[in-house]
Amino acid sequence: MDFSFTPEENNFRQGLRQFFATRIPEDIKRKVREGRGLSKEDIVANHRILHAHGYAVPHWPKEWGGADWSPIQKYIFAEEILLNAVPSAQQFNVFMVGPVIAAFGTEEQKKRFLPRIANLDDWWCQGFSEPGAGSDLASLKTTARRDGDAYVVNGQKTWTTYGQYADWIFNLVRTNPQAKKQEGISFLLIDMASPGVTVKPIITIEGGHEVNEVFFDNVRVPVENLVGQENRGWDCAKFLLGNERNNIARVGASKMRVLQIKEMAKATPAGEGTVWDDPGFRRKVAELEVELKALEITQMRMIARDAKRAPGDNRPDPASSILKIKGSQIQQTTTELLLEIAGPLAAPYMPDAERRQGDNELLDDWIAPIAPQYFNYRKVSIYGGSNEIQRNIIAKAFLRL
Amino acid sequence: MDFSFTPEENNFRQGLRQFFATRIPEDIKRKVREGRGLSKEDIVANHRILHAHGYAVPHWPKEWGGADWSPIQKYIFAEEILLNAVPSAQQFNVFMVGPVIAAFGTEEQKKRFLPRIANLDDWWCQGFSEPGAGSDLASLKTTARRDGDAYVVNGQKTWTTYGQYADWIFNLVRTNPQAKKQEGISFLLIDMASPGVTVKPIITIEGGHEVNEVFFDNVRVPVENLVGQENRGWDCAKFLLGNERNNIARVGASKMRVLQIKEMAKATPAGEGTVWDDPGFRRKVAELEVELKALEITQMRMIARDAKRAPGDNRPDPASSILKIKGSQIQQTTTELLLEIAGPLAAPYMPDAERRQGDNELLDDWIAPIAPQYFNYRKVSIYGGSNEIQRNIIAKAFLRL
Amino acid sequence: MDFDLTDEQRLLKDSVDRLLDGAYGDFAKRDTYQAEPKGHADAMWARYAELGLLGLPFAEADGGFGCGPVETMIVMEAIGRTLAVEPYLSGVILAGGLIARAASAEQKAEIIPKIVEGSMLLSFAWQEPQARYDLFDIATTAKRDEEKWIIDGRKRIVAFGDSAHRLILPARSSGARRDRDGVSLFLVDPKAKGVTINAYQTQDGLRAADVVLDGVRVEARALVGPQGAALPIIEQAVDSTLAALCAEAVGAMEEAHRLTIEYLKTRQQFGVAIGAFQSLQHRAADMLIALEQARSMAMYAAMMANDSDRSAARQAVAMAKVQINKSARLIGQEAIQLHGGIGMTFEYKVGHLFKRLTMIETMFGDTAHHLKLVAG
Amino acid sequence: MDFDLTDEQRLLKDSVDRLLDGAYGDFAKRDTYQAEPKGHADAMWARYAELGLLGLPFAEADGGFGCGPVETMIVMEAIGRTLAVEPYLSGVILAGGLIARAASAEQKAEIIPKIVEGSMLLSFAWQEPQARYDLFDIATTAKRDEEKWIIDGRKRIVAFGDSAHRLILPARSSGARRDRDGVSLFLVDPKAKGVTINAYQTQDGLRAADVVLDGVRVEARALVGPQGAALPIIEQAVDSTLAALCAEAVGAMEEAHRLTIEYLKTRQQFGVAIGAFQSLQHRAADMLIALEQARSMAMYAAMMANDSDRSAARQAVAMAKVQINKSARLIGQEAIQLHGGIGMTFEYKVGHLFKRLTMIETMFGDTAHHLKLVAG
Repeated sequence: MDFSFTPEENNFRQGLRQFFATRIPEDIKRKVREGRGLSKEDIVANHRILHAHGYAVPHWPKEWGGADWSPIQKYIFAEEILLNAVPSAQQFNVFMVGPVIAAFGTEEQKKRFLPRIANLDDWWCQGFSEPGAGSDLASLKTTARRDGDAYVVNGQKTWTTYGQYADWIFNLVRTNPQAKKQEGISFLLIDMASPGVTVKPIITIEGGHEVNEVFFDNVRVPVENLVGQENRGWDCAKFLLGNERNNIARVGASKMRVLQIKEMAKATPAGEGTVWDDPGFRRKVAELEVELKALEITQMRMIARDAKRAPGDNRPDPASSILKIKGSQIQQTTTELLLEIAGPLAAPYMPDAERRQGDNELLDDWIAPIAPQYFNYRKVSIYGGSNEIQRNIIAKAFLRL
Repeated sequence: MDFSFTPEENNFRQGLRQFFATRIPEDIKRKVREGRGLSKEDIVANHRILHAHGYAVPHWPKEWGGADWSPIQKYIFAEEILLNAVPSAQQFNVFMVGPVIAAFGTEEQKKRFLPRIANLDDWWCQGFSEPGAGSDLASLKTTARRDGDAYVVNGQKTWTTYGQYADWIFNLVRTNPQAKKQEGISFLLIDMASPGVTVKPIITIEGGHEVNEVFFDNVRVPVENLVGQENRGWDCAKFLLGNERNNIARVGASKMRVLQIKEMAKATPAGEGTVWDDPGFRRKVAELEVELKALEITQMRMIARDAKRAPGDNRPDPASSILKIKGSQIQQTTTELLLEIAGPLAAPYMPDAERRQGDNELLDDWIAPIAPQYFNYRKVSIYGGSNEIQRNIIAKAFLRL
Repeated sequence: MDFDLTDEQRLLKDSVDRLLDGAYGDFAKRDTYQAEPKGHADAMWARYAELGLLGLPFAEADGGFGCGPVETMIVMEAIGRTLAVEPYLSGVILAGGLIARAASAEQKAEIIPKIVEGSMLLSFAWQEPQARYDLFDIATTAKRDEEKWIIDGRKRIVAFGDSAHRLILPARSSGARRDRDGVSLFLVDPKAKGVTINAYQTQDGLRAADVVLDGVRVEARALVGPQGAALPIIEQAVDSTLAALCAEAVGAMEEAHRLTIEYLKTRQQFGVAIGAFQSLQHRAADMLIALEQARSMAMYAAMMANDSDRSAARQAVAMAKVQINKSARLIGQEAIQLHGGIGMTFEYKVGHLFKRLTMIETMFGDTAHHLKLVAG
Repeated sequence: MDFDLTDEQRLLKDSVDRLLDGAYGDFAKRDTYQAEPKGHADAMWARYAELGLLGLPFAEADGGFGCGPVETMIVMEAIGRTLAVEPYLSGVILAGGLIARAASAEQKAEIIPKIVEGSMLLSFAWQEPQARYDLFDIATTAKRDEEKWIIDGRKRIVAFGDSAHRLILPARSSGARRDRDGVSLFLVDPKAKGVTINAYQTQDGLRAADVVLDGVRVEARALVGPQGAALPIIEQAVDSTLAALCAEAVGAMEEAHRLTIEYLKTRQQFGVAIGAFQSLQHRAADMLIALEQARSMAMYAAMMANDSDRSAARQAVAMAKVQINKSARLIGQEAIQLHGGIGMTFEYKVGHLFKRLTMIETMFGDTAHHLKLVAG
């Protein structure tokens, strides 16, 4: 039993830290640290810097830009990018549609799409969830009817992150309405500029615009945009769900938040001293740090098991549900503690545009995003398989109850 | 809206306090305060003092010794007896079998049993639960087969509190095995001295003996011991469940425990001072006091509603489940805080007999019952309808989910 | 012991409910009220006045209707339930309560009738950047200059500070920043020279402003209450306000719970209403427990906030706020979680209840603050 | 990074599991071991010795097998799982660990081989009535009287204090009660004049004793380690013991969870296995999460307890104990609750796991104590 990393792995980590420190613009990292939203330009700029150094798609097959990293290296990268407050490469491009095309696409599709996905020349978004489906993804209703050399798509997708920026959307659509739930679903790529595609914003409770509804009204999609076989789209979906593990706990992001909590608590006046002088507050932070350290090791144990897996062994590991549940709880706790620090000063609602007018000289910059972040982070125990679904998975797939 | 009591009610409370202070032996109250077990002799002596002053069966019909108290008076009495660390009158006599006989029994039964029940001349225990039935009371299997002028009873009861002291047991038995669950059940009184009755102790995790298994092996019971109609025993059971509300939250007992917690924390050395000097500990006690105050008012609200009920209105009030859940959680928290105070000194296992040898001069008397009480009190969220059952009741009967 | 409403109180409740359900029953209307320059609609405020709500807490001798904490509770619960944006808590209960408690007969006669008729809105400008939850932590100074007072300082998150006709603000006429003595109350015209107002929306959709006071000169008669000894009066007014706030929170929690139960009954997943899932049933039951415990403590605060034994009042209100805050967090978070995605959307009401409950948690003391008061 | 056992470790685990499952697989046998005068059976202790378990943590040079924290973890997890009553933690890990760390070569040569062969049991008599969780809080005094030391004081809850052949106890050779300096370790024969032993069972079915030292005279060579500077050594030994205790707790939690899952699958109510109820499923899932988090931190403690950076070691062990305590409470309480009535009975194993976990919570620092260390 050995918790330590090899000298090579430590060098790899150091290299990443130096790269993140020197090559990623400071203002972008600062926005991440302060929990503020990134603009499309920020995301693209950051993505391209990562890609230029091989850090956007290292997990892809080598021929398409991958780096052939070990599971441990992937883990180190996933942690360090979060810990250093560097935005990830555009997730839907590099973790979702890219790997699916690489695994299930034709040579033609790979050549056509993968390089532009990797460099974020095309911005991709996801068309999976539908209104009313919730955690029951396979009950989707959007249809794609074959008509000559095209599919005609009708229906509605929802919770489409960054749909407002997207050039393309990858979709699960129903190509065989007679088949049972998971069967009869296909994986289809749709150009957002196609006639009949409409994007409607969903504003979330804190006032932000990240997600959208996407409507398809008789949208014609060339058949060559089908990935994999018709009616076998569920294979792609399952493949993606299996891919989600590495980043699921977001330990690095929570570590970064703990640092922020300490820094802010020490800077925020309370009574004769600061918030940090209150032993009761410090104890709450200590409880969080314990949970987080435990989660980090739980994650390392899973990574180590993964590293020893036979190729193709995709059996479920209850650890991924544990990481999702605990990881989301810890992330939410960080936002609660930040809110506790800010206290009454969290009340003003100052979305970026307004705040930049600079006419509220009393307002400390860092306080403004705290309450919106607390509100917004309620989502992390809902999306990607709610914590209730994760407990079902543990109970059924692992405890066999 | 008015939280205050009338002058008459306050006088009533003062009278009780004085009675408890002057008439109940100090050593009995001390045992209750310290969480130690009472002997049979303690319980009988205390009961008879209560009865001699009209405080054992005040809630009974007036002709059988009742006091015709208002709901508010009943509430005040229930709170004060707990708060003053006075043991209740023997519960199975005065709250269970007595009211059932008074409500469902024949005149003959009333005359025969009620006076002896009221004075604890006969000690009664309860034969309801059966192994394997758990919260599903109506699935009971003990049978009573009619044979001439007697029932022949076979089966097994469990969790029978103080069965080892009992002269009589009141039972739910199945008199019609063909009928559906709740139907075909009868309420039968059985003399514990009858041939074929065997009592076997159940030792609980802390090492105490309060509960028992009771076995019936062809026990002949005269038919005149049937209460109410044959096959209508479920009516008696439901009547009893409705009666349980008044004492369910045990607010008075928890108030008494909070006083004990403060006293003990102030007496227990920790560092340069005492446990009470730790603001973190005091905050936990404060949290408990808040919960307890809220529960007290929630209970008062229910009592006030009850006082305005039309006679015979027995509709379920979700408050009784709330009182049971919160009341048990708070009682358990008091035992956790006592355990935290005792800390490492809670480790020695010193049941009364051993402790009285007086050879452990280092051992403070009051520490010995703390850990056993913590262990034992896990039962309060299990018995009398577990907290899971109570949540089901809230969800189904009140929220209509 | 009686927890029922009197007939008059029942009538009041009916008319308040009718007013606010009518105005806010279509939740989208709330946006239009917020979009008004003042952050609320004058027409609605006029209807509060018509119903007599703006005079409820004032003595009849002062021009009010001499009602008690139960009447305030009735109004505040309805405000909480409907998420009404009118400045009732800040203007009538808090700022009005200060005037009622501290002002001279002359000042009262000038101000209270105007509050009652809805023509004057006051706001209590107390929060300073460094003060957190300590009412006595006041760096703003008031220096006597012959017949005038000169006020310098900064106040934060002054409720509806941009539309209030007068600010009532504590400033230090003597003593050090955290002294209990030396605090005086002043009425300041926000249009006065040296006052700068920066207004914004708050997280819960109300309005507030940061106020800078730079050598603001006010007349001697702007002093309200005893010079240098206003703190006990402020604390009393804030305790009553906390009781009202607790009632508002109960209204919001009740509504969040109601919406959640309704959603659990209607939302289908895997072929059944999700309310059929036992784990969600149990969590809905725990929400109800939290709600009822909160309701009990809101009543307790209402009964106790004006108790003549100030330390008992203080203790009771602190206990109530702890319970309210804990219940508000549990109910708010669980309401979102049990709704799932829809609960995260701006157009659905439950998220706004959650945000208001969150802001209430931080108002006049968070859980840690009040727990410290209870624990001693 | 590798969390797997080596082949040797796997072999060790197999043989430890075989020994303890064989001896304790029928849980009723535990009663018979407890009923032995020493509170455990000599024959079992001899089998620990035969398997080499008693020598695991000692250096080969000292007569041991030079194993590390992982081997200790393997043994302790099995002890936790089976609720074995042998004095392995107190005698080998803790008292043995003190000897290994503090004793002279001569003392080691005299004692360690006897520990390893099972013929000598030591116990560390540290707890004083007032000390709570502070290792440095020592009122027991050791006064020099020519060639002897005279020891006076009281020690509580000395593990297996009535059957230990030697007590190793800290006494104050100088300084005040709570000074970090001035603590010395002495070996004391419990049969020596002036030593009174009052033994009893503990809540978790082990044995302990209260010890009164009344003018007990020991030779100068009874001093173990540096005079007046034993505290850092004691702290190191206790940190290693805490890591072992964490592993024991993980074993007990794993077993409590396993029994609960088994019970949920077999127990029928309302016509179905109660494991079909979703609310119980979710709670069983939360128990698993608590178990895995605890397991991670037990590993962390094992890796870090002997770290050369003492403050890092201290921090890591404190963090681990916090997690272990919280998981132990949740799993212990939920195991009883999900079992219902049967979980409350003395004859069923789960209650004893709960009691042991509860005692572990209070051993060498409860949650509040270690949280304070983590929080600084």
